[in-house]
Amino acid sequence: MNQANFDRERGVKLLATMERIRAFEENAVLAAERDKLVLGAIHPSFGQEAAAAGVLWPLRTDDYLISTHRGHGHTLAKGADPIAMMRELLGREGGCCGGKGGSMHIADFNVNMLGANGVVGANITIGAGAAHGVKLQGGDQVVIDIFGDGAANRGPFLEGLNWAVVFQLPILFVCEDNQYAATTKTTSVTGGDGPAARAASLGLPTQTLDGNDVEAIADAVTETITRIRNGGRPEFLHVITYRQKGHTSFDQAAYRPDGEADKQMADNDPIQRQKNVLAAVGVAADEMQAIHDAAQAEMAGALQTAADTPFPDEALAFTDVQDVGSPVVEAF
Amino acid sequence: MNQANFDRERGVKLLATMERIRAFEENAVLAAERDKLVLGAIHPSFGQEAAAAGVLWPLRTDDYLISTHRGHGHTLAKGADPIAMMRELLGREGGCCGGKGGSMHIADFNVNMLGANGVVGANITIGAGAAHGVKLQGGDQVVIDIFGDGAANRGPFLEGLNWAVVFQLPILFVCEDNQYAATTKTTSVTGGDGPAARAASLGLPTQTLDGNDVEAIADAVTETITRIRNGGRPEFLHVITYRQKGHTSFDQAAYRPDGEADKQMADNDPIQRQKNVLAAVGVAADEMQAIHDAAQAEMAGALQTAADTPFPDEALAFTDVQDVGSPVVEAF
Amino acid sequence: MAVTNYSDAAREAVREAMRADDAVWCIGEDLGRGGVFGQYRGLQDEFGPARIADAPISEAAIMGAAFGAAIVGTRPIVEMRFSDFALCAVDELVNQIAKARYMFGGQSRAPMVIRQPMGMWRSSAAQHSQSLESWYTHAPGLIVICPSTPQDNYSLLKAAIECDDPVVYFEHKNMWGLEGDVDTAEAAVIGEARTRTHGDDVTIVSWSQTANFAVEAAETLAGEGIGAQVVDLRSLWPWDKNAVLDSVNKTGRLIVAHESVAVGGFGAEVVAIVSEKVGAALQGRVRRLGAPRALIAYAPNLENKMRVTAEMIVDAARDLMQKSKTKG
Amino acid sequence: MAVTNYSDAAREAVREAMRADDAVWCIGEDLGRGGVFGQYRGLQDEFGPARIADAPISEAAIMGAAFGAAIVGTRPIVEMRFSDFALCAVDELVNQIAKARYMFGGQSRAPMVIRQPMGMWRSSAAQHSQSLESWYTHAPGLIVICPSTPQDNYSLLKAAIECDDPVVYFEHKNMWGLEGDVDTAEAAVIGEARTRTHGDDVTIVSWSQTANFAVEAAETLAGEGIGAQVVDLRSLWPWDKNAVLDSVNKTGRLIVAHESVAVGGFGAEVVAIVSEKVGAALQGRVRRLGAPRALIAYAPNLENKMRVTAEMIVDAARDLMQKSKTKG
Ligand SMILES: Cc1ncc(C[n+]2csc(CCOP(=O)(O)OP(=O)(O)O)c2C)c(N)n1
Ligand SMILES: Cc1ncc(C[n+]2csc(CCOP(=O)(O)OP(=O)(O)O)c2C)c(N)n1
Ligand SMILES: [Mg+2]
Ligand SMILES: [Mg+2]
Repeated sequence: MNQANFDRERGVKLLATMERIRAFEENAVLAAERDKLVLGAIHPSFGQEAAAAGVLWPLRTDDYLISTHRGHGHTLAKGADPIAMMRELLGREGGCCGGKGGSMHIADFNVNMLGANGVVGANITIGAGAAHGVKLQGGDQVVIDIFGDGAANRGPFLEGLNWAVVFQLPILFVCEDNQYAATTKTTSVTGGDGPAARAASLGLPTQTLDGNDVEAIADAVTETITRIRNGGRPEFLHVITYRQKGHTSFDQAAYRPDGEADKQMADNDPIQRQKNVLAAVGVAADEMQAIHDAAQAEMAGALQTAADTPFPDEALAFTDVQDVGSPVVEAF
Repeated sequence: MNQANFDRERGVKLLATMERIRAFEENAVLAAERDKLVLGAIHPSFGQEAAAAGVLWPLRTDDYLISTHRGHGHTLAKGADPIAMMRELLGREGGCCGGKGGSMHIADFNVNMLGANGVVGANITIGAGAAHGVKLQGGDQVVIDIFGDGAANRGPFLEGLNWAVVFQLPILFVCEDNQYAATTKTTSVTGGDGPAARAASLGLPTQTLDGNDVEAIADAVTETITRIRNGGRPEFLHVITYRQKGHTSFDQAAYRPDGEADKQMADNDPIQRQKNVLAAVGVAADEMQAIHDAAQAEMAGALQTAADTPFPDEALAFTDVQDVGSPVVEAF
Repeated sequence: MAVTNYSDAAREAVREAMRADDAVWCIGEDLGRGGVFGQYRGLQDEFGPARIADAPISEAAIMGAAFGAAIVGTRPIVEMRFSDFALCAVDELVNQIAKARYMFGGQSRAPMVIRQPMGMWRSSAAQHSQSLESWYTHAPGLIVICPSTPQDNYSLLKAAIECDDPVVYFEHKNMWGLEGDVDTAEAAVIGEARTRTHGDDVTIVSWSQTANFAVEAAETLAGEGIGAQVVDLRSLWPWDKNAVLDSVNKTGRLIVAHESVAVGGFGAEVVAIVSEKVGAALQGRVRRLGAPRALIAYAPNLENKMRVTAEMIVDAARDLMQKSKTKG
Repeated sequence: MAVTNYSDAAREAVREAMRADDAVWCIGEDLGRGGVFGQYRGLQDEFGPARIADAPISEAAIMGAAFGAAIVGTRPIVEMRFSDFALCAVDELVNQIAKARYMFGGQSRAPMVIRQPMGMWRSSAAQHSQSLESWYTHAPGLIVICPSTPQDNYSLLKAAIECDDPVVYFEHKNMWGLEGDVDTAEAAVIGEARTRTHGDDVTIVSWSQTANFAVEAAETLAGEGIGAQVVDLRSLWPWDKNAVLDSVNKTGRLIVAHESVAVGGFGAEVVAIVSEKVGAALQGRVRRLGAPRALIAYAPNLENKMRVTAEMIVDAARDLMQKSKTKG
């Protein structure tokens, strides 16, 4: 990194985003495991915060994001309100989805976050379609479509990427590769040279990045998004990171080789790495501590607020199904 | 081609297979268009006979074949009985599927032909599974799995090829590229460098062949099948040919550029090309004419026999659905 | 008021909707050449390749991408070619499209029409012939429409395109050439049945092509002095329970007839509702006609064994007439 | 005769079948680590990674490849993880597996079991909670099984693995830990219901977890002097019409209760058959209980609105008791 050109403000903001994501998820895990307030499964992204912070960095609010079951970080980085998100995880009134979706279906259309998804790979074609819609309407938004390494083995990977190439759509596909699909080491079930090779064969320009280097990701995505916005052609990013904890908050991840996670946490934690980078350019430890503390306080507060919020009105169970033939008006 | 090493017997047999395929389909089209005896759609493979004859050349009877809606040629080349096939096209007793399947579902398990398929791309995962079954049972058969260029845009292409690589299965995938998917020029809806590039990215060794050169195909497949049989690893063949007629026998194919088909028929007909090859190595015109005439006679006879065969017994409408809960014993 | 056929009536509906609203567009295989049945013929000339768009053979992407385009503001018409191929895109239709609005707490809509040509079409065999409309009635979030006449294919397709909910729209492949009067001023309300014939003796509930067989049957029955009231549901969700219940309350006899497999078919739903609501009055005078739980064969004589015909409806009505209306 | 849970009972059935027949193997995601619910725990140690095989996240290929392996002589057990994900493989299941034997004129069989963990499991939301068993009853070629007890999950899974037809096998996710006696000598016949309680006043037909709620309800009703006969269908295709009809002929009252959406659910089929066969005797004393046609929410209080409970069954029975058995 070139210290002279280093964008200190951006670096600090990227750290702050990562700290907020981590703090959000730490509190979400507490809510689930300690407080038993989150009743469904949550999929934390500990260790993957750089991908979220870096990839979302250059996006405008009206650009679109579509994400996965492991999407808290992306959603926060896109600008969603953590209180509404925490309420959603707790299934409360005022959750971003009114408590109807939960962690796996978080969406915030206010910031053009088009939703997490409970079906691996499904968001690939949907994202391509969002970009298709942008193009049909003559918009200049870009879509960022994030999915995991496991999703590269599903049919929608081929169909969605091909679609974007055929229709020349403004979308950046991001494979956030945390090396695991649930309990399975993804390389053990993935033929060939992996996601980027597949994308290239479908006609997309590809880049492979160190997914724990938030600066490098933000640099690359900034250029890439500009290119896509101006040229309207899809591209592909393979971001290699590591899932530090289990697949869900319940999962102890005992299936991993001994020491693998410890080593990653010690040497390759994206937050620590960014702190080292910032320290090297002279950002004071105090300033970084303050960022950390603020994030912790914000997210502990979000959890508290969410826990103090009532459950949704029961009548809402039957709204927003459909207008015509709605269960509110039709008995069965 | 090396005239000294030329395998005359093979060359003549390949010609004969192509002549039989063409004659079969000419008669099938007559049955459909002139005689109105074929009531469903048929998808002839005029111009693609080299792919069928060449690709199936080195297969043993106990090797497996799985094919598509455009599968008459493959099925004949695998050794199926044309009378049973023609009966099937006419929906008659004694058809290979007892008249229940028709052209799009021809199967002949006697020669390990596992079926044509009415769903584009579906046979890719099924073929991979057949190879999986062979491996699980310790067999030494190879599976040949043929599909079209259009099928390379469906999810099963990725999922099925990846499967074969991950489980290291004895299968040869063959993309028989006739340049069209129904009325659509396939390249117009296909991103990147096409089927072989996609297959390579998934970890398969690939070859691209002139699909109208039956000798070259037979050579390549012979080596490839030996490699697969010994090594148990999947490979991929992209065979580029041309669909001389419409998508179905009804289709006039008026959407093609003027002259495109005429030029292909004049310069690049696989049967004529093989005749030229054989003539160059001294096979007499008379011998080739006799092959042609025999094929014509055989298939006209098959049509006649089929037309003289009764429809299936109506009771068969309800057999072979399932054993438990069969409609024969269960009213609804 | 002009005579046109089932296919052209639908095309007219699409054309008018596309003229009226730039957000409407069509996506599917071979659409630029008119689509596999010619339902889109000529539309690309008028609207260009972006709005009458040719898709790769990627049903999952056609469905999924159209959905993505819908949630950002367009109104796609998705062409599935044969309803059987929609089975390649069920996750997209049932897990995504049908659920998104609800899961996201009302933040998004998917105003889409998914056209699924259905049904038996001579010798198309088991993968090109089936009728699965009942499946989608069981999938909350979806509307299900099955028009039986050119008029309804015009009016209901227009209503479907204008609707903000996702609509699964089943056209019967065997009716493309069916001619009839079409009044373009006639609007349809999704969920309203059409009473095709009036009669006091027996209610015949049906939809799609079988509704036309029911009308034929009613004509035959009329010749025998039996008054059959044919209620063509036209849409299966929502469906016009009142029209059915009113008719059954009058006739005291119910036949439900559909082409799809009887077991688990929507006919069971109709019978169940009627049994629950007017069971006592019905006294068991109820018959379902649907396909046996078998597959559809290629050979024409075997295929015919799967058909529900006008004759079968007539026989069922005669049979029910044996059971007097007053004692059970 | 030992006490074991629903999950372990199934694992035992798989283990025994794999010991008895080398052709049996299992394929699905994460199976090597026991599967997502631990149903396969330990099996890879005994049978190795070829027979307890880890799949990529490729539901279409899992289903399609297992089918390919079935038609060449193996007997795959396919694990779909959540029944919702099976929607990524409907073409493979319904267009290929269910139809192949028929389309190919009986040349091939697909002896497969497709395990689809179903149902609501606290706060799993709309994409991980649904129950679509009725769909597969409407797809000829398939068998549909929904066990409700450890014993049945043992006996029926064994029967399913031994069956030469493709079986869609629904285990309810909320019952994995449910304990009960399992007698490994007890064989099940697919298509035979189990009468869980005997009674003369009302017939309650159910399956899967809801059958256990029906038994609870019967206990409550017994305390009030109402005799409820709970008929646990166990398999929906084929299903035990005789057990239901015999019971209804005795009780004259019918409740069908299931977790899945009522509209288009299999309860409609049961009611329809009963109406057709014993309609007059039933006199309208029939009730269906199923979920509203809405989606399943994440928030627990909203999710609960979709549930069919023992209390609801009790209420329905009390209600039907108001309608005398002799006059309609
Ligand atoms: C189609 C489908 N199959 C299986 C699952 C179950 N599942 C949820 S997450 C997951 C692993 C996904 O791996 P990856 O795509 O790498 O994302 P990650 O969880 O690592 O973020 C699986 C198998 C699912 N949700 N959808
Ligand atoms: C999943 C699916 N989508 C669409 C179709 C309709 N269809 C039948 S053949 C065909 C074209 C297939 O093209 P290709 O794979 O190149 O094979 P070809 O017909 O050229 O032999 C199409 C679109 C189908 N049968 N299945
Ligand atoms: Mg991963
Ligand atoms: Mg082609």
